[in-house]
Amino acid sequence: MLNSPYITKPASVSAVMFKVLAALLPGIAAYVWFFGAGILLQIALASITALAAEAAVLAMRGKPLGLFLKDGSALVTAWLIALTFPSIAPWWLIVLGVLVAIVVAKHLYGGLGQNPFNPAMVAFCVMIVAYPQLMSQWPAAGFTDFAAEFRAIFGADRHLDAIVMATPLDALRTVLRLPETRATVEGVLGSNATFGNIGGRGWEWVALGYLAGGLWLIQQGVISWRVPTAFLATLGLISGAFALVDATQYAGPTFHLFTGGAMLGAFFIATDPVSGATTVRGQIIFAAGIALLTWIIRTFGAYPDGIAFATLLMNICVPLIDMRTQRPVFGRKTGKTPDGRQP
Amino acid sequence: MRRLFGFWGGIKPDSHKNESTRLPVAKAPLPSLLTVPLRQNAGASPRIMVKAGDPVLKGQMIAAPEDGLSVALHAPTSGHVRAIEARAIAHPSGLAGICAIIEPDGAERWVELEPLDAARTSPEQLRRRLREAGLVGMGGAAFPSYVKAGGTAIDTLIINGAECEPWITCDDMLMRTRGEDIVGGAIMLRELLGARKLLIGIEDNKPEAIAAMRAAATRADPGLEVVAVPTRYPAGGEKQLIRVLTGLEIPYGKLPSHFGVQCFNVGTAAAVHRAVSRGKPLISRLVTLTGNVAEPRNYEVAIGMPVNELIALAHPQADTDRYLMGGPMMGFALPDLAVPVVKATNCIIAASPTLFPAPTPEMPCIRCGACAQACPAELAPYELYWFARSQNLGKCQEYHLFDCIECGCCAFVCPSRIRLVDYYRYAKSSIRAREKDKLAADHARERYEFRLAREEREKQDKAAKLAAKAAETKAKLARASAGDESAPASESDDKKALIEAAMAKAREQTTPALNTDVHRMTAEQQAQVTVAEARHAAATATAAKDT
Amino acid sequence: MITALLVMALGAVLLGAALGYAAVKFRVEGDPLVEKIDGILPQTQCGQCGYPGCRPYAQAIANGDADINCCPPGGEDGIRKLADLLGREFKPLSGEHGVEKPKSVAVIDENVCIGCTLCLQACPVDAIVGAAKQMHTVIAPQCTGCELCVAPCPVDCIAMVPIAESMDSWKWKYPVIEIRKAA
Amino acid sequence: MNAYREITHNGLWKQNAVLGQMLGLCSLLAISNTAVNAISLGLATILVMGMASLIVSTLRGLIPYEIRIPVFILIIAALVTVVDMAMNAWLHELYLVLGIFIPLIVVNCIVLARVEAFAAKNPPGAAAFDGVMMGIGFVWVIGLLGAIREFVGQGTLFAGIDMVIPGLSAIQVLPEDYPGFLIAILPPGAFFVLGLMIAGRNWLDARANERARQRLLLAGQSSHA
Amino acid sequence: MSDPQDRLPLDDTPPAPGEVQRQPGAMKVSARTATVLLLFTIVFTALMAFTHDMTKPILDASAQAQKLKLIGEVLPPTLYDNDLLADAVTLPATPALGLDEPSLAYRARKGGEPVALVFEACANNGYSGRIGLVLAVLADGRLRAVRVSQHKETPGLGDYIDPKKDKNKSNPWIEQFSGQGYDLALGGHWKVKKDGGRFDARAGATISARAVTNASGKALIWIAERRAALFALPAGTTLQEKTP
Repeated sequence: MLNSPYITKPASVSAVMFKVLAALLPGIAAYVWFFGAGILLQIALASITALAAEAAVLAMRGKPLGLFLKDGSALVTAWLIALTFPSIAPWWLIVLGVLVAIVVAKHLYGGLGQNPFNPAMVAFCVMIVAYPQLMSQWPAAGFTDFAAEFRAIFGADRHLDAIVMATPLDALRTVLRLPETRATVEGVLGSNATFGNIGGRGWEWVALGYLAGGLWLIQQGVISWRVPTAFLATLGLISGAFALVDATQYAGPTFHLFTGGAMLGAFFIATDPVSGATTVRGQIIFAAGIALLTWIIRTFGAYPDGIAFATLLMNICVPLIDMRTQRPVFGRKTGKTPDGRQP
Repeated sequence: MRRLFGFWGGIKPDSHKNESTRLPVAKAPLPSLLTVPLRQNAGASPRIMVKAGDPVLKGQMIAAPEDGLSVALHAPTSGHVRAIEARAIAHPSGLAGICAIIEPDGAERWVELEPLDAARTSPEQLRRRLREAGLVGMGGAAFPSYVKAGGTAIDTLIINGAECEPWITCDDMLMRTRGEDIVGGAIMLRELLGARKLLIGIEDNKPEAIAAMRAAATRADPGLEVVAVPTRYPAGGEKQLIRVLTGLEIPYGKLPSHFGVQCFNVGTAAAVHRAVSRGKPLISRLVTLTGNVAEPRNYEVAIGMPVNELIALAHPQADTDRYLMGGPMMGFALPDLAVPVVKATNCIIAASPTLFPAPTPEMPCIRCGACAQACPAELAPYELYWFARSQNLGKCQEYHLFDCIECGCCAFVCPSRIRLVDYYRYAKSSIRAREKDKLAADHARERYEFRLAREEREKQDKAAKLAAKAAETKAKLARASAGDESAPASESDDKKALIEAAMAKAREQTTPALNTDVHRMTAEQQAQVTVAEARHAAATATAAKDT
Repeated sequence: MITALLVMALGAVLLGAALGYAAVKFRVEGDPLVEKIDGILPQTQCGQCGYPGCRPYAQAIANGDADINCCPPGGEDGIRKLADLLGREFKPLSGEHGVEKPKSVAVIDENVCIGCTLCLQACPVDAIVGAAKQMHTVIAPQCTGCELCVAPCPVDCIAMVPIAESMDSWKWKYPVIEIRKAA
Repeated sequence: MNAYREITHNGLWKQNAVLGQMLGLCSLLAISNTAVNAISLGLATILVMGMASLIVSTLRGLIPYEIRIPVFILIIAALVTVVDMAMNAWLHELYLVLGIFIPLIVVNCIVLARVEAFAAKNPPGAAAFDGVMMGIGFVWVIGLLGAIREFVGQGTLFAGIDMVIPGLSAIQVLPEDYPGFLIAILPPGAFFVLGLMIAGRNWLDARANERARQRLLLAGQSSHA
Repeated sequence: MSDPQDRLPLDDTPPAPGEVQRQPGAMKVSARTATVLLLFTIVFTALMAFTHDMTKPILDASAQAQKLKLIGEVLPPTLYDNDLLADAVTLPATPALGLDEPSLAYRARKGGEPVALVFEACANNGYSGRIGLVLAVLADGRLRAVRVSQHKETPGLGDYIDPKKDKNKSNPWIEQFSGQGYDLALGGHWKVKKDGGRFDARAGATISARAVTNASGKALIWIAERRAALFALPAGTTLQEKTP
């Protein structure tokens, strides 16, 4: 016999997940425009692998397939992996990454809702540690030859020299690291025609696409405005502060916000409810922490973009954050009674 | 305009109130048999005063209030008592409780009524009247009203007409039709409590009720304020309504009276008025009959009327699959339709799969936090769910599980369709059971240790006795060998002294062994047997009280 | 080599002396752990664990002589709590000490009782009243359901009756999650 | 010899230092990037454990309770130092790889735990046997861990065997152009693989328990019938 | 944590000496524990000291061998016949070598004729930290070989500068420097291709390669220009730079 309540609001996990997927579309469109349709191949590849892996693991765990496959969480993970991996990475790299995400990061921890780490970010970290070279080969902006991209993804022999280009983040770090060249941020980003003036040619438009999708998600009530705001504000403030101190060695906020995975991180990664903080204050701390760590890793670390590592580091802190940011419950707040009487 | 306060969380489900307010209130016919459960109030059962075969009059007291929290119980109509026996009663467990089965004679002969003039009656007497008229809170908790109507100084009296749960309209109809009674009862309660302010809070989705109450209030006392509060479930929860009207937050474990506020349901206020100025005990109430029925409306129902006979009045549709008592948010599905309507029954809803669809399967929690946004107790339901599910009861308490009012908002909004409240109910009753077990275990340990001490003492007593006997024999032998018969007195003195010495020694040995328990005994100096008995009796008494 | 030896020897003498001194001076009397373990045990005093009561069993656990899964009345729940307290791994109830049963009380069939007082002597919590040649009865609220009175009864008049569920003892059940096989 | 069988079972499986008690993880995780490194450290640990258990058990009558821990540590430290120096002298290449982790055997909880829990309470024969068995339990786990990491990470087995036995060479299991799975050889890989191994052990144990329960149930039914 | 299984029925001695009921005074106990600990210490320290004395000569020899092995990687022993380790001069702290401490340069000779100089250098702008290099420069000013002696480059990305980590075993990346003359460096072509030089670097991981290339080029110029002076110095002395 069922107990009360007997009525529920029409809402479901899958509705949330499919809205997230829809919100990624503008960013993907910009990606295709600037970097070719290869990314679509990767998304398809990732989606098929994710669904197959999810189905296989669910079957092994004796869970109802239809129910969980429909929840859409595997697809969200797959799309995020496709969008964070280089779009000209060989096919097996993305397949392996999705397998790591679904099998290890998600189901070994207990499946949907139980994973302490963001599966897509686990996949990114594992793959960049395991195959740093392949994970650092990004397509050049404006190179939209689908055949070449197809060969890069599926071909046995990869001739990449023509289409590979360092991302603005990579270029910036590499050049600033060379003391003898006396390079400045402006010198690297501004003088080079291949880079856009804001976040790197092409990349800034992809970031804008993510921003648009993210704002729609906030409007739909799928994600809270606090997380992206805390993320972008922290990243903007810290990069702005350092740029003020020495603009030749530290890139400013516009660059940091519109390059790499900043927008994707702010609206689609830091907002993952499962692995993120849940309390209101906790969400702000969580997102700000990711932004801060991202900037530190981008500026001083050994790997190109820091979002993935920063996310995992903050994922570890989530139980502590959630525990320490519990709101006082009804009637247990101090000094809240209007006439001064203490409870 | 009174300044209103908000409360965190809450939800706005479809209200479904119009269905049952189209038709006026009707009086339900008397059923063939009335089943009056003995215990209809929170606290202790009253003591039954009638036996099978006794004739009863309408309004006659059939059970008298006992010590502790309990109120009287009355025959809802005239007739005679068929039996006093265990019957299924309205409770989610489906367990049976003692009921008086009354067969009506149809004459509806009232017992002699004794109306009181509230203005000339002492508060003490008024409170006794409330108790003897069987008044309990009619919002659902069934807490004895006489307790709430006395005691500490009250500043603000709140009459709760919010009725926030969907479907239920019995308070709405009561306010529309019996505004005078409610206002009259409210003013009596105000005088009884010495309250300065009297507020009547009604959700703003009941404009007719607000208008009716305003009219009644203006007629009776212009100082009385009818406040329209924003419609949001659970604004009718006592704590939430107090918060909305006064800004005060009553924490768990505290009573509103600690903050100078007291809150009564509109139904209770009306019943107070009837009980005092007409002398009528609480033997009937308004019940909303709605849901999947052809003729939803409110009925005035005698307490004890079987639900199945009541339902038949409204002609339920064919696809009705179960009946809910109470609202859809906090009510429960009736395990047995023969159960009677009780003082706390406000609504019977016929449920069909279309109106209340079967829940979709539970998905894992994704910690989206929607439940925390909806929780009016400002808890972290997702954490509580996690701990309750893993049976980590200690953590449940750490996260204030008992502050949960089981309003169901969290389960309402959960996108994973987790039946959160079920977990909290389970955890709460487990914690209560565990605490009971712990008390029982402590008690058993105490008794066991006492027994060990007693056995030890008995052994030593025995040894002492043996020693004394040995000494006696020795003395006898010595006397025999001396062959001296000239000094029997001194001999016996000698013997007595020996025995006494042995006894003293034995006592000396026994006392430390008993020391562990002595501090709990009442009379240390008493002979040890008496002590033991007294202790035993005391232990038995506490055990009886515990259970 | 000599220096090494000397340094080590000096350290040894100092440390050895300090440790020996501390061991005597700061000796801890009593064992708070036993109290905690005893607090978890159900206090039925039934002896199914092989010890003469709950406390001796608690002592034995604290000493490491007994395993934590020997208490049938405490059940899996009790073992879990002990495992938590002692930082050990949970083990299922060991079969040799009996199985977990529903909570029961002893009931004496008063028509059969011959008043032999044997059960009175067996009851660890003095929950049976009576005297020689008089009928005995069990004070149900005091009875821990240890069954120790059942065996000594020469006429087999004591039965263990499971406690029926009442409105006061009724509990909400653990929610059963029914996930429909949606495939 | 039932007792010795039980010691063996404890050491290799039931109370296995790594999988069962999660002891000695520091050196275990750090040095298990190849099978040869792992097994070499494991062998050194066996040596130390066997000898330490033997010595402690032999001298257990002489060791006052109050200073047993300093004495145990002293004995273990001395043995480790000897092994360390010997390895430095005669297996220098391997010593360079194992480096800091040989001296760290001193603080490897496995050794002290066994000495305290077993050797101090049992006669020398059993104690030495227990030490060796515990050591073997450590070796098979660390060896397997090393082998898995090496195999997944670079597709070989026993790379660097020439450091221990000159003349032997590594086995190339996977084709030469295997891109490798670098993370397996890096520290995170150690955690992944060890986690999977512990999960595997728990799974096997759970299955064995379930079977035992089934057997018990069956036995109970047949005895009732 | 002692499990009951730990106490096997093999032993007849009392389980723990602490449980004995005697209660001697604190002083007496300290004296006893101190003595026992002292005895154990002496015995086991002696054991350690003995092992130390036993292994010391072997250790010294293997330290020597270790150094020769590193040198052997850049300069095979067949190319010289002198006692390399004894024929060393000290180089002052030199920015051109990337070193801020004095270092040694070993001179290899065959039949008394100068063959090569073996010395250390350091690239300070690697991806993560300094990259230690060992170079051998032939008497004609060509680089014999360069090896990375220590580095912290990203595994799998920049660590191919170390031939042991280089996937391409048959033709390791670092071998491309072997045999190159210092005129190449003077001509400004001792750079990675990306910077307009002659040397390859792997796509996506040029920082480590660039660091090694630039450092070895600078070191080669510096040494090659001073090779005559270095060979001429008596063994054990320090090279004195004339300040320009």
